[in-house]
Amino acid sequence: MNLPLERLPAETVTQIEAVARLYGEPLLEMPKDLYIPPDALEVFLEAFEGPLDLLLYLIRKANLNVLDIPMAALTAQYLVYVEAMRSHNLELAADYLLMAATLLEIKSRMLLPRPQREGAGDDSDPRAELVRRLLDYEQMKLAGARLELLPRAERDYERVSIFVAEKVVERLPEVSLHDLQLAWLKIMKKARLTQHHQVRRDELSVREHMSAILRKLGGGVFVVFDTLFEPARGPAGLVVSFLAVLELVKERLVEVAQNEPFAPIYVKLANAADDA
Amino acid sequence: MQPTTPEDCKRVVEAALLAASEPLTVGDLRQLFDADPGADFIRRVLEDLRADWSDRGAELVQVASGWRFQTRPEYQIFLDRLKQEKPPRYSRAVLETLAIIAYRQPVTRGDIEDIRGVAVSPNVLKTLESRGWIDVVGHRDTPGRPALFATTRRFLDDLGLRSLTELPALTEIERIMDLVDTKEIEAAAAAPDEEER
Amino acid sequence: MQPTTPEDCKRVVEAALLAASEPLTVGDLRQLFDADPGADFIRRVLEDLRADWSDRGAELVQVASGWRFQTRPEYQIFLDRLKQEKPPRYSRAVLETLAIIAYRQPVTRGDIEDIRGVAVSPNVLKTLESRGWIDVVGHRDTPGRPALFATTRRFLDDLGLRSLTELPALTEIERIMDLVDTKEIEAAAAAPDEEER
Repeated sequence: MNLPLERLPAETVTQIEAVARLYGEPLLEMPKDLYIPPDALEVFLEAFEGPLDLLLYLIRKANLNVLDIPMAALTAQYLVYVEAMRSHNLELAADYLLMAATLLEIKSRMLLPRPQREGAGDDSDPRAELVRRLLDYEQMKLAGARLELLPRAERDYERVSIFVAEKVVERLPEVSLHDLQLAWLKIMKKARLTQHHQVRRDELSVREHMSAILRKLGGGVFVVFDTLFEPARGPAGLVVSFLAVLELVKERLVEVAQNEPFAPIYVKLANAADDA
Repeated sequence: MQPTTPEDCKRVVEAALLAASEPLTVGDLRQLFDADPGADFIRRVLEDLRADWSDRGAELVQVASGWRFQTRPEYQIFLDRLKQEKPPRYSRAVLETLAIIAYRQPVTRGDIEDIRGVAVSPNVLKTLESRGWIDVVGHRDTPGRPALFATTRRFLDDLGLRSLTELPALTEIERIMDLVDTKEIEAAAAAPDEEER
Repeated sequence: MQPTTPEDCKRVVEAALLAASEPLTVGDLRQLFDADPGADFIRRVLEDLRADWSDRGAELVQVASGWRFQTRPEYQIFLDRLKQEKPPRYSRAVLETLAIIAYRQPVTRGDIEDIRGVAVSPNVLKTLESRGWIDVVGHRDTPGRPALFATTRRFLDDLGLRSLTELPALTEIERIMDLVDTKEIEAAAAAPDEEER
């Protein structure tokens, strides 16, 4: 289809404002004899959204009853506009021509005696379909105008959305015991292919104490052996701590020193002196 | 910080609503707290907040997808002074197409063209789609399988509506329709049903 | 509406700051008004607003490019609950390395590599160290004197353990392993992730 209105770069602000300004009041100043300066005609026609809009304008301007349109008069007026468009070499939309044909057809059918059908009192008016379309369109035209009046985001009000200071708090991954268990499970599955691990709970406890003791020796200085033990942990705890020290010695992680029998025993990190 | 008093809770809800880029539902707001305070509690807090903000430049409103803060229309003339560019104005073609989609949805481009009596430019639909106000919700099972357009939640939110039933009523037209002899205008009988949407 | 009192002006400035997507400068805020109220006036309004918001979930702050409202960091834990996105997760390499350090401590990087059968990226250890979950407790007396890693008290605290003996027992795991076949383990590996939420 060939549409002068819709083909325009649709939503540029200037164009829309021009149409908005020209649609409505200025149109009432159109001369009665329908003489329209060629420049003005183009703008005038652009103010219409199509043949239905033009027809509604003609009907409302002449104060006609939509439900009882004098087809002869309306068709004549409409054709004058269409002819004006043609004579000014305006690109005439096919829709306008189609409507002209429709109007002429309705007009001619109204001149014929209405077909009398049997049964129901069917006196279908040739104008019925046109009236329905006009009312349907007018309804949506008014609805569009009302939507325009509703308060609208960014035009009539702004959404409030303040800055979220989330960068301040770093989101750290959470690890559950379950995650840890599964991770270990996977390692063990892999490891089982080569060797069988015998890991027991008490061994773990020894390993915990090994870490704790290493941490106590962190300064690199000699620590009195006795201070490595916490009697509050009970006999089992003391045994585990002792096993931990032995294990550390075995793994050559700590050095144990005693200057003479019954003298205090000192423990220090292996080669701690090198680090210091 | 652990919210203990209703006042603390109100501050949390307020902060969440201020920070949210989209409206929040009562259900969303319940999730703010470790122990679910219940929907009624949240609703009371929202009413409370609305009252707190009644004399401010922003207001708490309920729209289709939940609750949000927005500036009051009276303040727009001030805020406009900070804007680099004016918000777009929509042509009648865009507004009428929007109205048809809003009131008659779901509709195809062909349906829109039938009602408006002219072809619908792709730009018109593109404008509405890029604003996030309409989208394709399916295809009609007819030759060519044309796309069916409907309005979005965003459309309701942007126009401050909670549902399509809050669209402006088509009352004036209805009055005209009442005058129409149904026998004479057969198809008009279908129209009032459409208005219910 | 015409702002006549300083209170009115404050509401306008507040609305502008709440609606702005970027920080606003004092110069921006002066433009809000028909008659320029001057920079000093705007600064007094800003100080006033800052005081008004001192006990709220959001605060007015001055950043490099101007003034803006932002949520207080204390409220982040609440706002996080509204997020659909999953919290970040550690890679399998990080989790396995952590498991090895937890169960076999003290261990060197070489020990971890022996058990996992692949090289351990320095990033993996750095991740765990910066989280405060592992640290170096000594050095093994072998060539190169490799660092010995162990888990920290922080690790126990974060996982809600009182001691390492409360870690899931390995004997149990071994028993389970004898029963389950690989596929079931993989399924279990996926499912519990969801339960954590």
